[in-house]
Amino acid sequence: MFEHVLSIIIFLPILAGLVLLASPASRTVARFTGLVISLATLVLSLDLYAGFQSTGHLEFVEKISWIPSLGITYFLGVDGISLFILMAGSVLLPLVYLIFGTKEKGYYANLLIVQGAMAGAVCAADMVLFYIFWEVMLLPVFFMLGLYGGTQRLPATLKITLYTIAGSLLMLAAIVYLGVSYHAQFNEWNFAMDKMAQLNLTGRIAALAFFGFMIAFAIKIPLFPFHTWLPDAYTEAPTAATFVLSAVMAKIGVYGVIRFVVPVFDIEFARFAIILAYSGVIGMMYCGLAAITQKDFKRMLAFSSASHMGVIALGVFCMNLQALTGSIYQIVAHATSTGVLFLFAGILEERTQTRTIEDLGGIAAKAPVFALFFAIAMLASVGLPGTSGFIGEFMIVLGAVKFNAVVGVLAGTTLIIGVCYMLWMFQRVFFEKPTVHSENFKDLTLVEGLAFLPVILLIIVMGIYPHPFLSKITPSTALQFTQPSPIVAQVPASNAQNFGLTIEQK
Amino acid sequence: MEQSVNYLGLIPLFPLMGAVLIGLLHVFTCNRTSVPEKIYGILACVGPVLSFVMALKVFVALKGLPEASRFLSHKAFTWFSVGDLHINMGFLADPLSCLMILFVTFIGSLIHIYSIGYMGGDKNYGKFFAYMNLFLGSMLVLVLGDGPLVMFVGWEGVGLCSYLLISFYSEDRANVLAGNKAFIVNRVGDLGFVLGMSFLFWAIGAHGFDYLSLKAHANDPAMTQGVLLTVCLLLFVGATGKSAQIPLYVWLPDAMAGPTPVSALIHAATMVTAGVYMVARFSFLYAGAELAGNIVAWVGILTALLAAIFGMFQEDIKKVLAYSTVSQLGYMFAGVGVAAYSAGIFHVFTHAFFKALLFLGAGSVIYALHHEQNIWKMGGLKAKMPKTYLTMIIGAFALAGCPPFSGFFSKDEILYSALATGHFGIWAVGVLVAGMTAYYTFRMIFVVFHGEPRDRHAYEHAKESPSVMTVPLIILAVGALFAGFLNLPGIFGGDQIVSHWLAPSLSEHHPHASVFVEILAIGASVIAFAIGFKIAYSKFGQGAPEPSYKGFADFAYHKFYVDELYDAVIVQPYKAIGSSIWKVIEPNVTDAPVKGVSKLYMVLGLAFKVFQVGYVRIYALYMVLGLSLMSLLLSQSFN
Amino acid sequence: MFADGLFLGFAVLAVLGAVGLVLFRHPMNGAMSFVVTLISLAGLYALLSAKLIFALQLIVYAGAIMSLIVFIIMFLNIQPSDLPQEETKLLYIIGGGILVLPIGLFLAKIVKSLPNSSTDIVGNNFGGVKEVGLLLFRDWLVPFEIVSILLLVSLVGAVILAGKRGTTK
Amino acid sequence: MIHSYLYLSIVLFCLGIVGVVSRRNVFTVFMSIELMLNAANLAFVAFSRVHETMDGHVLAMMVMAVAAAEAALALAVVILLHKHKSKLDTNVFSLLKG
Repeated sequence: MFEHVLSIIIFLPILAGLVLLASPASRTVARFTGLVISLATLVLSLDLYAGFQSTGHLEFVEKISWIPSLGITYFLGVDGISLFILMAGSVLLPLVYLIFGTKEKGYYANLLIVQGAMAGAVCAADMVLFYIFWEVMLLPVFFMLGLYGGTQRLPATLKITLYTIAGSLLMLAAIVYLGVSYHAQFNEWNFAMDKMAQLNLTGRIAALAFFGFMIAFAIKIPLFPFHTWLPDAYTEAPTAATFVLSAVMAKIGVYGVIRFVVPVFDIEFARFAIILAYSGVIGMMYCGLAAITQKDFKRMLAFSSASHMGVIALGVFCMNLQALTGSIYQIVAHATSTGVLFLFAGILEERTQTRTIEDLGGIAAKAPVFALFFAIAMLASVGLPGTSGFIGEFMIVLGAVKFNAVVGVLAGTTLIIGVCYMLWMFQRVFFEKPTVHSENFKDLTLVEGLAFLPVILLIIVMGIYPHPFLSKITPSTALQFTQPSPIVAQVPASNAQNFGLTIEQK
Repeated sequence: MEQSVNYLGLIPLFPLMGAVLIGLLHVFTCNRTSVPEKIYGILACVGPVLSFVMALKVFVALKGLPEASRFLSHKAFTWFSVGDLHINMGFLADPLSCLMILFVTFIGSLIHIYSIGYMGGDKNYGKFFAYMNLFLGSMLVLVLGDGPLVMFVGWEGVGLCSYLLISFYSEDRANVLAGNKAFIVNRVGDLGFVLGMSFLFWAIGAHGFDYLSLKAHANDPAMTQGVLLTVCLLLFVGATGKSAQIPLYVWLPDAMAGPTPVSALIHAATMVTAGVYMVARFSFLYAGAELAGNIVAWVGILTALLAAIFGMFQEDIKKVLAYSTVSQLGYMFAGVGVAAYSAGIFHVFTHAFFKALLFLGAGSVIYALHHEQNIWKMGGLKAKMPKTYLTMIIGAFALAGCPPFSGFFSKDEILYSALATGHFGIWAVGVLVAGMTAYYTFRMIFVVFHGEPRDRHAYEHAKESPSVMTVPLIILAVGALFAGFLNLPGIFGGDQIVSHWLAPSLSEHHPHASVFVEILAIGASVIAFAIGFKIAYSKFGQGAPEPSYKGFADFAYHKFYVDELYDAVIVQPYKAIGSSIWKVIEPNVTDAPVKGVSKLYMVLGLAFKVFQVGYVRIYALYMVLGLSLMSLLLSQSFN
Repeated sequence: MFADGLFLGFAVLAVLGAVGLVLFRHPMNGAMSFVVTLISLAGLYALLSAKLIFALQLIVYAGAIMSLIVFIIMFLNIQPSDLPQEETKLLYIIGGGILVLPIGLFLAKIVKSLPNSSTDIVGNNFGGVKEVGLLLFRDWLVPFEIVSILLLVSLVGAVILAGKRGTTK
Repeated sequence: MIHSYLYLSIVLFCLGIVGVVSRRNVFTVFMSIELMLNAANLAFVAFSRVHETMDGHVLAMMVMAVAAAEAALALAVVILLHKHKSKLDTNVFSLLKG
């Protein structure tokens, strides 16, 4: 449709958000503007999706020299990996404006800014540009959490902000290191991501840079044991912020790993993959176990989200095509399922004025549509076949089994751990007898129902007919294993003797 | 070799569409207007009946093909395809799945019709039928799926429906807990299934991950004995979950919390036999792994024994039947474990008839007594409910394995195979269990229908169920009576139609044993039945008071405290770990470094606070001090 | 010779004035003694042939700014009780002096390393209004304008600050 | 000789610092700052004389302008302070204390 469609997707919401913040608009105007802008972005994204050629390489490239003396460019593009994260954001964010109609102007404005910044981080193909969007992304979350959060919001805000910034600074150092290395090896300045794969990085400093990136992304994902900011932040944040954090922002951490760490630090990655994989698996189990004792359903969902992110991260660390593709797919599936669950939690909280699981009950009988939608999202989140959650989870477990049998078996336990807390929560909130809080629970209004319907349908369609989606992802993920990054590509093809294969053997 | 027919996909699609239709209708109307039950009833029965018709069509089509190439397949669409992993959403009808869909749709249709009567007056009438249709669709996907992954879709789908239907009366916490238990325990099994599929895929899956391709490559060098054993055992873990075998059988007795038609359809006739079907499906793998087969057989027969022991002391009519189901499932696994796949499947087939019959009969009794399930409050009902009584008697004979009822032939086939393949221990335990089965089955029949009424008031109000419920009973009773003749062994002059029909789908070698062995097997079974029946008759035939259990009996009455054991060993520690993570580890270990850093900054801040005196000139003084120090330093270096 | 004498005189006066400023308790006395310093400095500028700066120093500094300060001191009608009790003033001054000494010595060291040059009165083309003006409006135009804006801003600020009635605590 | 001017400038500057650091009277502190500015001016003019360019003079003018602006503002602030606390002691104001 347009030549600079990516730039528009990125800057239209940011500009609109800034204008809203500066203007004395009322909340109705703010909400309406947000809705229109996010729908416009959605249309653009759909157009982008339709025009995507699935070549595996970056498409819709925009490249403008920015700081020529340092080789920094304004360089945007999407491939099969980033496309889906971009789409997840574009598809899901309009929901918020439809469902939460009575928030402050700043709430909507910040939401617009974060949407643009996330799109920017995903589309950026230049490391410096990526870093800028990465940091900008945090800012609206800081304000939303700090201004509109729950009662314990200030400590949570400080924790997430400081924690994330600490990680980002490590990443900045690592980016500078990469740029300098590139200058040293090729005698020109360049910060483009696709160029970094040619770097030949060895030695201790390379390992340090590797960990710089890994820690930054691990905090964002969040990967065990860097997840401790999450329960507080997800619980205290206003629903939209939690939604943004869990549905899209956490995924950009995974995306970062795929983009920076896997191609650039191939040697270090191969060396530490087993540790990282265990970190993912342990995080999954740890958070899954912690989820079952939560009394607050938002916090329970927070832990569940962290648990799933462990599995998604694991898919990246397994270094084979199925697991990586599964991860990308699961990113979208998780965004639609857990993201929507957080929105439902917001609705529950607004209508019952409580977040305690024990205070609720019998909602299924009072609000059948709500219960149906919730159940579908929940089933997707526990990976039931026929919903989007299964495809990704299966492929990750499949890949993990090949990577390392023990990791595979442990990863499989996500099937069990997930249902334990989810069913327990579902039983107490939706079944049994209604309580004082849930007695007058209103079902979803028509607008809300229609707003959620596309996402719910998407969950089912993605579970029953995932092929069209996967065919857009696979070329890009396949490229990750055929590019001249030799170590990763050396994972042997299917072979029964390699069940115990670990990286050390290479 | 194989033929593509696109009506195969319709078979599961009919009930699934019915489920969507009924479900939407229910969801959008349940809190406003109430749709007449008749509409739901008709809508609900259309899908299963249409599916049954299609199944018959498939049967006819298969019948028309030469024996060696009896395959019909339909690839609906590419499900997903990543690298070597190509999964089609495809369906495969071969003699095995054809047999399964025939009786699944047949019994499913009957139970749907029965439910129209049984569920009458329930406010969630529509929801019930939506779930039932969904279940039937999932079950058909499970059976018709052309590869393990498609089977897994149905596998989990039926699990979900089982969960939803067990917790159907969701206002009661116990029911929902039973549902949770079923789902979670099944999930433990599913873990095994998924891992088994993963290992299988990495071994031989690259050439296509459907049964036919897998079967063609089952003897590839990549499929070493170790891998084969791992895959078989992991898949069997899945089967133990779904088919309620040791150690995962605990969910099935609790699952009786659901409405009785659910117990009949899901927890007796169809879903729980999915594990047996799966083992038979993978017979090309199990045939090559004798150790895995032995483990399957022993687990099966021990489950049969354990469940029979529990069944002898139950007081809830549905629990008795539940344990008998577990026990019969054990037989089936013993059958497929000793590589007598057709015998196992044949028992699945006959069991579906007589167990569905028994459950529906029990449902009829429960319906008549206004949801009273304790057999010690019943008695003397044979006069009040003659049709129910007669049909249940037929079911009981079939279950107990009395010749010539269907159960006798299928059970005998299994025991004979065990004996013929030299599994003497399994055969001996099997015969023992056969006797126990006869005992507890007739104990239940006698207590419920014979003797004096124990609860006079309930007895007065009891009356025969409406014909929408009794007609299915009669049809099933006919099945239970005659289904066995379909596979009449040679010694009785039959030619084992079912076994021959199934032969192209299964990798089995029929053992050849002497006539003496055959007679020994039959004789032992008959004698075991006679003894069991005799004991039951002498104790309960004329009515008996509720016994009090002591010693071993009490231990068995409490089901060996297995539930309590699981609770103490698995559930409580699980919860304890969860809460210790949240309350102890998270704040004190994982979050400690983060908190440490913030503490460090706090301490440093407090230390530097001393310098913030608040007087302007003191700040100026600091500035001058700094300048002064710098000057001192610089003048050192300044020449 | 005469110029050296003048320099010496002005320098002594300037330093004495400054010392007086630091030592006097009452600000009025300090202001008067500071005026002495300012006028002495004006003399020194004259000795350095800076005719315009000499004039400005007298008119703007010693004239306008100092009279403003003196006016304010008188406007506030300061009583001795308003003044801070500075018993340890001398101690502070001595301490401050010690602290400042390294700075002074360091600066002196730098000055010492510079080449010395004459300060004889130079001719008509130096330090006059014309020369300074040309430079000011040609090379320094932008800073000049910025300074003018600064003056405006401070003017407005002062009006607003001083115009506040004591409503805020 | 130019050195004498510069030495004088240093002496005045140091006296200004001592005044700022050791006195608590608002006016004295303020005038001490003016003293430092004047010391700097002297150095500017002296250097200007050395190089025989006018830039030092221009800078000195600017400094005067800034001093005037500062005087206006600072005195306004002093008036406010006196209004609030009727004291001229800098120690009265210690809001920055940690």
